[in-house]
Amino acid sequence: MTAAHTEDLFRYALRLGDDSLILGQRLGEWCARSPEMELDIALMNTSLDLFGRARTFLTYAGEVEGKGRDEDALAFLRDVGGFSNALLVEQPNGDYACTIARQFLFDAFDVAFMAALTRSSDATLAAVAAKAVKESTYHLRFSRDWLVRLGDGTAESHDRMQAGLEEMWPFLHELFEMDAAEQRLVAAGVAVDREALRAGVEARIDEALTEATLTRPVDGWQPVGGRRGDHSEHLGFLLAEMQWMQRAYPGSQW
Amino acid sequence: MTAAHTEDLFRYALRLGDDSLILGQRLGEWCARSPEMELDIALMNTSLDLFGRARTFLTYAGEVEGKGRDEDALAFLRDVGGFSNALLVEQPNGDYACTIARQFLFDAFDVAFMAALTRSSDATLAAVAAKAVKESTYHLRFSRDWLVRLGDGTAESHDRMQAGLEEMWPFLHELFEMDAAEQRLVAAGVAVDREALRAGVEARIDEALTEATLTRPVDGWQPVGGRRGDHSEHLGFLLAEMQWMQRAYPGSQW
Amino acid sequence: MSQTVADTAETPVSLDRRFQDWIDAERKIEPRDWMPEAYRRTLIRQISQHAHSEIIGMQPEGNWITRAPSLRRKVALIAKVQDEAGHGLYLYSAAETLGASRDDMVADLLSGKAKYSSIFNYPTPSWADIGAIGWLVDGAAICNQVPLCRTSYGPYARAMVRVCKEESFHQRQGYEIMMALAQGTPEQKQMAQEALNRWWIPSLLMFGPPDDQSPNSAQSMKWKIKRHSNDDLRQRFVDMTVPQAEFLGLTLPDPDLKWNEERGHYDFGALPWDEFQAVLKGHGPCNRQRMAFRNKTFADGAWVREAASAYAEKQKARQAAAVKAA
Amino acid sequence: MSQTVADTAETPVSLDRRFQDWIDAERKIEPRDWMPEAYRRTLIRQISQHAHSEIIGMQPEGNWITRAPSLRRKVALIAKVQDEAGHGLYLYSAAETLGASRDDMVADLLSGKAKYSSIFNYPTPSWADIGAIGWLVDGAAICNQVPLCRTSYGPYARAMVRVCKEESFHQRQGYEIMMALAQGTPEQKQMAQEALNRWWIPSLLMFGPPDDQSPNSAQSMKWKIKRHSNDDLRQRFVDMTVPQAEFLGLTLPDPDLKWNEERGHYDFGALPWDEFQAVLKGHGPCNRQRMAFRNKTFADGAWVREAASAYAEKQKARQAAAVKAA
Repeated sequence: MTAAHTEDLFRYALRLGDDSLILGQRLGEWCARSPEMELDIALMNTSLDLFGRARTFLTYAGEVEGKGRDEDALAFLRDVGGFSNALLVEQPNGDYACTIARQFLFDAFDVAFMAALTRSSDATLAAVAAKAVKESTYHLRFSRDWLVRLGDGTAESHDRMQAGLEEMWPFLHELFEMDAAEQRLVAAGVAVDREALRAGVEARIDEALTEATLTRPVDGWQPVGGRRGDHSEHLGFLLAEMQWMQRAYPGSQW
Repeated sequence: MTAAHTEDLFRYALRLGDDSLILGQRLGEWCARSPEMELDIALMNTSLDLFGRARTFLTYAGEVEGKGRDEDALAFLRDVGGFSNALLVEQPNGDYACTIARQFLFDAFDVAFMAALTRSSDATLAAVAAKAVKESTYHLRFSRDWLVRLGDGTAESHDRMQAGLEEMWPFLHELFEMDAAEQRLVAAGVAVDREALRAGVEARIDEALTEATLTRPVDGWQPVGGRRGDHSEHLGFLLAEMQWMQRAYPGSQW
Repeated sequence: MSQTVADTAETPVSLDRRFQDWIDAERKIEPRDWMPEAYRRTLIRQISQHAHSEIIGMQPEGNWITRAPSLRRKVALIAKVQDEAGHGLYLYSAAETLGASRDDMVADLLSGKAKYSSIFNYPTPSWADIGAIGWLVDGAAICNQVPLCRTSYGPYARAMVRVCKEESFHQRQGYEIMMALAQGTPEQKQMAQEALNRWWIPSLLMFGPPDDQSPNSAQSMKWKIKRHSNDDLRQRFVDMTVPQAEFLGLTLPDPDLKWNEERGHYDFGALPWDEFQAVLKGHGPCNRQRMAFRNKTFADGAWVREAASAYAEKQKARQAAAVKAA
Repeated sequence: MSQTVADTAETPVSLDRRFQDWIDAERKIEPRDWMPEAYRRTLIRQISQHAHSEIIGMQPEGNWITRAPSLRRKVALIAKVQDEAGHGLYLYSAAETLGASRDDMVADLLSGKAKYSSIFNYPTPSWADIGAIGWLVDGAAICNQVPLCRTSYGPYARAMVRVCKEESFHQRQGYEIMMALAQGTPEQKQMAQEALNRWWIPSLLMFGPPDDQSPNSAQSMKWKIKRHSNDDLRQRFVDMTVPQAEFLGLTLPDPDLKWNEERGHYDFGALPWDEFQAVLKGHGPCNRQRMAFRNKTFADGAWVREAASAYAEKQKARQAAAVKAA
């Protein structure tokens, strides 16, 4: 591996890890707060799957980087600008409809992404993906079911679901974004060609929106920047809470 | 000064500083979030006064302690168990009525407390109190006015104000609590005899509640523990946010 | 026991006697069996309280999910809290086999009519509290619950088998958290000691009032809903825990704690039963917070539950229409 | 100018001329004076936009109040944000002297009909952004606003005197924050540089479109509502800021930036006017967040404002009854 390739691969594993980590953290905030006990269990389940992936991706990123950073160093000792997650996953939970909208858009993309990543020439990435694709299929079933249930439920739930969708929609775009590093990895057979997933993902989304009697939001504002560390004001508060112990008691074993 | 007296005085200055610091921080959370621009200004004003006192008290505590801790070391580098603020001030803001209830109970006590502290034999404490008593008189005017306005406003505001009052009422009790260290300082003419303030404070509260058409809550649960570091689950989250920068970038000058 | 012991045509007295004989023979009562109303009521109360405790217990532990100090600990904690939600669900189901409805049980929890374990009215201000809860609270729960795996009511006994298995795992995890702290930096060790100081007495109070002040115990023992007295279980817990604390190098906060060679047990100091009563009456550090949180969560989720019902109704109507059309 | 220049019995043409003569003589227009409708409308728009900017501007800076890294900085930041709320209030009052109502202006802000400065649609992810805002954004604001202290409309000019005095103070505080970071640890210096990278271009965009694309400027200059062209003010800001950045040891993110001996000014690179237009249209990083926050705050506070009105009504009725009874 050339040094440039190593750097690209490090960044790639890191951003996959960051997406899982931050979304897992957001879902963890729902603990004991959801509308039904069964939903607490389901949301924690998705959160667990995402943290599981985060650990593998971050551990791998640390190994590729070769500077001795483990999963915890990467999760707990970077500041906002060092995180490369997509903006979607750091958006606040809002109400349950908002969380479902965020999760549905993520899952709809993620199922396709993980399926493609199983064909990566990188054995570690392919192995994580093989496990993740099954999990994500289940996550999508859950979030899609609720999208439909809320969209086609009561007038209030319909309005909330539409509002949640409008709120999260602009952030879908960034999931398809690829920088030069990713494009080099696509060429090398390591990374997924995100753009190639677009038609399939959008079809899956449209079909669910129709069933949910929801209106597809108009494409307009399409923020990017998460991959290069340009984040919303929300991420800092998430990190302050998430990293508190590691920061307050540096160098401790837990 | 004997070592025991020094220790008592350190703890006393620290708890006065902690009360101001934590309540100032809670009020700071209202920034740009209050129901009127004028209220933003007023709440920030109270917050500023409280932080001003916190700085003087904590600086003094650090000097008395003599271990080189300055106001920032004390504010930003203690964990939950090291804080000695009363439980009242760490309670979450809730809605505006809840914040007013917390503030009114604090101010009603604080005006009497600061007036008494001006007579402290400790010149530093007496000097802070001399300034604080004027500020607190103004704070009380503000919080009392709003207690009355909300209590005697609409049916909704009355219910919210009563609910806020019920929420905060149990925590009033701890403000009158004195441990052995404080009692020694009272005997030495340094500290305020909190118990002696009770009748006056309660009369002031009752009179305001009557004007506000509110019902005095029934005395029941009267939690204590803040002075010895036994805090609610809320304080840890407040500290995680407040101390983030100092923890993440230790030893830096700002 | 199906039709074996009880036929509703029998006289109440003979029913009662045959029911007790069946229990004395260590056989299980199943949902469709006849049972005395008092047995049914006692079980519903006990099982639903246990379910409520699992649900409320998610709060003090859930409090640290977003702040757990490593990813490994975070994942373990989420899984644990998830298990608790699961336990709550099995237990509500077990109570439903006795004719109670989950909605009613939840309503009783929310209104304050039903109780939950007082232990969850203590706060978790530090990460070490998560270790202490796992070690001590789950430890005490296991002492209480292992005998319940043989309780006379079948569905409850079977639920407890699963619950106990998972709680043993949680207890080991909690002890492991304490171990890491006790072997860590001086600050970590202090954190562990302070948590132990907070949780030791409340854990002992979990076993309930002393035997001579526990009026319902005799009947429950007779029905084999309960199999050991409060004081016996408490003693068992103390005897089990003292060496564990010693191994951690932590000090149990009780100057009167010492081995009694004669009894073959540890003696321990008098317990603060006034605190126990106060917490039971709602004056623990977090009673109000726990109830307010649960009520707010329930109220905030109303529109979601309504939407789910409305959707289910629509689906049913659509299916009916489709059947009709076909 | 009271009755001096304008008597409403005069013909419109002569009124307009005398109004312009008055302004050309550098005299102030006061609220009760006659003024052209377009002058009034332009001023209401400009002053209320400025007020809205102060109010929305509280969000990006308020974002760091709870996390400021020292008590001294925290106090200074709260005081600054408080000043901004105060500026908002004076400016709404100044606009009210022109016959606008604050409620209407606020409603226009909340509905999105009225604009506020696009600069507040950029986020403050790091503490250094607070320094950068003070240094650059307040610096640019001062460049824009110092000339407004001599603007033709009296109440606006007087409000700007006070605003500018306070903003100079804020600007020095911001620069001092940057200084502490630039002289701090490598991490702090990087934090400062990254914030500078984020805020430099948006600060230059604050001066508005280039002169040849700024259609309303000529009329505003004639009325002395505006006293310098956008490009002139921008150049002044660049010339002022370059040495400040050098003194900090930070690099302005513009490879084309260099001293032009001939012009006696710094040259700088082309500005991204497409970004300017995009942010103006609502596609900046935080437009939606800022508006949603403001609208939610306003909605959440409705019951408080209603209570205050209801109480005021009751008090009035009570006083009236008391007067009647007396």
